[in-house]
Amino acid sequence: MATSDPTVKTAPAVDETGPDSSRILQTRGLRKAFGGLTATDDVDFALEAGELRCLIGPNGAGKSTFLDLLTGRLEPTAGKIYYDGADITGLPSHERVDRGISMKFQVPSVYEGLTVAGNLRIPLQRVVEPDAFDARTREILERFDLLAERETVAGELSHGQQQRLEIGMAMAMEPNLLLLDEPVAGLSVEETADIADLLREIADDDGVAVIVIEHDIDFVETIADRVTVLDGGSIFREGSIEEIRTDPEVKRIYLGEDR
Amino acid sequence: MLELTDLHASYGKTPILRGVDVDVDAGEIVGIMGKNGVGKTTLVKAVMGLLEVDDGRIRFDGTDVTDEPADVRARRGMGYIPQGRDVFPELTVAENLRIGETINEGDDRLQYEAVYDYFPILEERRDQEAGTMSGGQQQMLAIGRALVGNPELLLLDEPSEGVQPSIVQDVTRNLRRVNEELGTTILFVEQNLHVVQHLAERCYAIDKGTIVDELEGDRLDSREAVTEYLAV
Amino acid sequence: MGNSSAFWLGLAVAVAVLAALPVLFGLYAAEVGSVFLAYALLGMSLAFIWGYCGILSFGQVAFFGVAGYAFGIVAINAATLTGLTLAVLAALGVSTAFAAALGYFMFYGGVRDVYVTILTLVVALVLYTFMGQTAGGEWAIGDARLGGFNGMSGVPDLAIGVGSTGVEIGPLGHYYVTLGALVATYLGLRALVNSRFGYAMVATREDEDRTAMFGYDTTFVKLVVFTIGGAIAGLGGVLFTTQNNYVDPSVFGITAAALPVVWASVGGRTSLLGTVGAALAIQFVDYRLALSGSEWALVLIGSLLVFVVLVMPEGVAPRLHEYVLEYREDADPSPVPRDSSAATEEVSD
Amino acid sequence: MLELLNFGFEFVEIFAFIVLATVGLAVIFGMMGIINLAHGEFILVGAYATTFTFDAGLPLPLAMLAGVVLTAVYGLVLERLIIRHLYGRLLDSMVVTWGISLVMIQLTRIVFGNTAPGIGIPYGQLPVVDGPIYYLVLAVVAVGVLGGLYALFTWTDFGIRARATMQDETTARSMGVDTDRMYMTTFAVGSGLAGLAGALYAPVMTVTPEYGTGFLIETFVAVVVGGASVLVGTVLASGLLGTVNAAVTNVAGTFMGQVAMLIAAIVAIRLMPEGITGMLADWRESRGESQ
Repeated sequence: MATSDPTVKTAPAVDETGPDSSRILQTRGLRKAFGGLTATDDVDFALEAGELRCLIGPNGAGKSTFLDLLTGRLEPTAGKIYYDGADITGLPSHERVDRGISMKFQVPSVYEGLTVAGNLRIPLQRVVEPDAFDARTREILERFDLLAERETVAGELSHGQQQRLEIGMAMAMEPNLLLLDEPVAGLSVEETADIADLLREIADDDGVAVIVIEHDIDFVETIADRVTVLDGGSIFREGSIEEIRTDPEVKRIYLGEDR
Repeated sequence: MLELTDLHASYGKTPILRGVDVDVDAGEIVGIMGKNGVGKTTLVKAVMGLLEVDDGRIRFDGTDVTDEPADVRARRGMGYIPQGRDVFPELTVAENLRIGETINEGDDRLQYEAVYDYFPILEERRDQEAGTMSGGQQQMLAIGRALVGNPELLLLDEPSEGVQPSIVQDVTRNLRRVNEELGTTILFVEQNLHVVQHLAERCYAIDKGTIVDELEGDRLDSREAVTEYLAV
Repeated sequence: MGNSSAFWLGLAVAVAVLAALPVLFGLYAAEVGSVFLAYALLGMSLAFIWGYCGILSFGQVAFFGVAGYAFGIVAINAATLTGLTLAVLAALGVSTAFAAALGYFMFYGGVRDVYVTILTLVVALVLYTFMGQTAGGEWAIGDARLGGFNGMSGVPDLAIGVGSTGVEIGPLGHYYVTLGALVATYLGLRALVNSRFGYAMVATREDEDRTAMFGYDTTFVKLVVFTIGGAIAGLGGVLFTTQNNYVDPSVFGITAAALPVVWASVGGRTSLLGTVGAALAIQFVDYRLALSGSEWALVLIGSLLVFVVLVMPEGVAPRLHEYVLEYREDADPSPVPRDSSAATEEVSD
Repeated sequence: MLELLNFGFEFVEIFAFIVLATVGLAVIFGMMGIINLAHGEFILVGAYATTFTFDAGLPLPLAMLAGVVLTAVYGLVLERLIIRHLYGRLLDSMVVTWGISLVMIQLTRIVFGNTAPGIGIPYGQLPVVDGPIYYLVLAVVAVGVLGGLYALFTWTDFGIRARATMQDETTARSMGVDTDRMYMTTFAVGSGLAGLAGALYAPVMTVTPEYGTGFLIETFVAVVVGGASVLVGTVLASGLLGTVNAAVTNVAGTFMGQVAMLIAAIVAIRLMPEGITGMLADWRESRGESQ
């Protein structure tokens, strides 16, 4: 992961200090370069357990790359990722999943050919014993309001139902950290409100830390504890939704209200 | 010139458009604004013929084109600029532009001069592969490509998306010039306040798949009136 | 369907009818029937890997034929009870190892989709070319002459045993052994696809990347499935070769390679039984046409394939299944909720 | 020196064979995402048309032209009847075209029997190397075909529109390109090229109903190794496989040459799962990014 590129900012001091144990997730000097393009640049990010954080920023700000680094779909060029006190930087995706990081993709990617119950079984059989499938399936279906669709083939669900099913599948893994890429894209106002309630509940009642990438600032306002603004691959601002909304610099680069 | 009557369309089984009525006169610049996910892209695709409508009619230049495929509509004079630009990445700039020649078959005046005049970078980079250009340059190429065949109507799907503010301003200015100098009618969908206020002469607001308001003059110039319908 | 008592009853009746065939039509029918049943095993191996894990192999005959040759080589050299038993094991071992090696190269090499399909076909075609040029006397392993396009003849019958205790399996016995192998393989695969691993397979078929994000090692899943498919095809090949006492390069040829694809496509690749039914029906018609001196069998088979893929891409059995379900729903307006701890629809048969 | 000449001649022979056998399939695969398993039987159509028109008294070049044209027309008809239902269904397209292949082989056997009239290899033997002059003609034609395709896809309206359709059908359609017609024409061009291979090799290989099968291994291996980019992929794959094949053939005979080629192909695929062109694209991308 180290590179001979002299411009790389290495931070040996970081490695010595190690992770802060009160945080569920922490990144130190995280950097990802594709050839000459730096998509994520020296990001120090920290998240408390049970916190719901929104990531916003203009297109190309490096939001998706950052998420991919957390899930292990991409390897960082430099820097460290700590999860639950342990360094997970080099771990492959499936081992991170086993440790409790779960991800929902931008486009709903349920198994369209399987029933709703069949979809849930894929993550469930990774974490619970076969005799518990039924009970757990019912529990999740009730919670995500899909009980009536139990035997429906997922490809025939509405867009909103698919989004809920996919969040349900991610939650079936019993994660401690849930990563969501634009969970309300393409949803109606009512469906968006449902998802907002669900996410708040997941953070507050289940104590799961959640990171949400989102464009819809109204949605961000209804759910976020704190907001991180990315720009050009780096953290540009971080704060409460009020601080972010009124920050003139954020308006200039992203919200664009100043004209 | 373009008449949409009671248009219904769905994405899979989810209805997206639930009865849209829009009229555009020749030479106008009309905007359709709305937040994420209210049906803007679906509407443009339906007009272009890239998506089958469930119900309603589309009339273009006095002809009912509802059942015609996209390529026939393009040859009738619709120039389309897709969201996210969608230039042909492995074709050169010049080849991309050449594809646009098919638009508006009835009119054989090609607008290369105008295109190169508005976007000189396209002439400089004629032989570069389009996929290697920046987002803003690709946006210019997408507009240039649609313009080369001298379309009667330009259809734009969120021209500001993924483009930095300075280029958005440049694109907005050039679209106004296109309208003035070539007489091209323009219909666009947007959620960017700047583009809505600086480009549109008249603007529909869309929400939950229907037109909920129509703004002109002072109301279009008023920030408060417009932001009510935008995501910001 | 798939779990209902009606299904099991139907299956039992079908097996009983197949078991009664030699009694009704005599020994000759048993000999011909054995070949069809061996083909059905080959078809099932393809339906399993294609229908349940999305791996379309055009070269299942490679494992079928390799097992046949491997059995022949060992059996001709050691035509004792022990030798023949070892020959069966060797044949299954060779075809399984061959599938595992090919699968390892492909899946761990990142070869996907259509490239897998073409590669497997090319492997079969190269084996065809290779075996075709083994006519010379130097192409003999011990007493077993490969024989080029004339093939390897004098392959002994099936026999199982050690030393002097065991059974030599005659034509009638061979029929029942093959039928038993088919039924056992079906039940085994059924149990497999309804297990945890079965869900992992189906999930890999549906969306490999997504499944990896749930912590599954999808490359390994594909390798295992492909290897099992090769083993089943190999089993079919052994039973085929021991029935005919003969194997030649045409088992690797383009026409032979097409047949499993025809059976699975026509019968329905997501239905193991549909594929078996299609294999038996199509090969029976083919046989009758050949008997009557007609040359039109291949034309018919090819046209059937084109027709079915265009008109009902999922195959005949799944389509019939839908009709049955609709009929039942019409008959009974309050459908009984299915027991989901047992197989769900898409995984069971 | 003579050995080098022999190797060179062997290479030219095999390279020409792979190129001519592959381009038709590569055009249809690369441009349309259809893998035509009946490709060998399209070649067969070209060979039969050439053989029988030659036998009827047509001069050889004209008979070959007839082979090309008839195969193109045949492809056009098949495209309208069957293939057009299979766009975007790659695996189904392979299965269906395999069915077509079975039907064609057997129909040929029923209608024409197991043999066809022979055509002698024209132009006589080369002086130094042991081989017919005709093989050099084939090589010239192969290079000509590659050049012609390059010109067609780079300079003509048709070529540019076909490439645009290949990259993004929806956008091409919305720019006024009649993509249906692009597909139809491309399929006819690919079929015509298959017919050309059949016609050119009719004097060299014995024409039987299984004639097309003789082309399959080289063809599919080259397409897999080449990847989706028609021209670059075909040329590079043919060059690579031709070199390996010729070198081994020279030492150990035709069959071992084929085996060596297959091994080279498997190694190549192990190293570049997306084919040569996939690797080139990655390489270009990484270069582009580092600039």
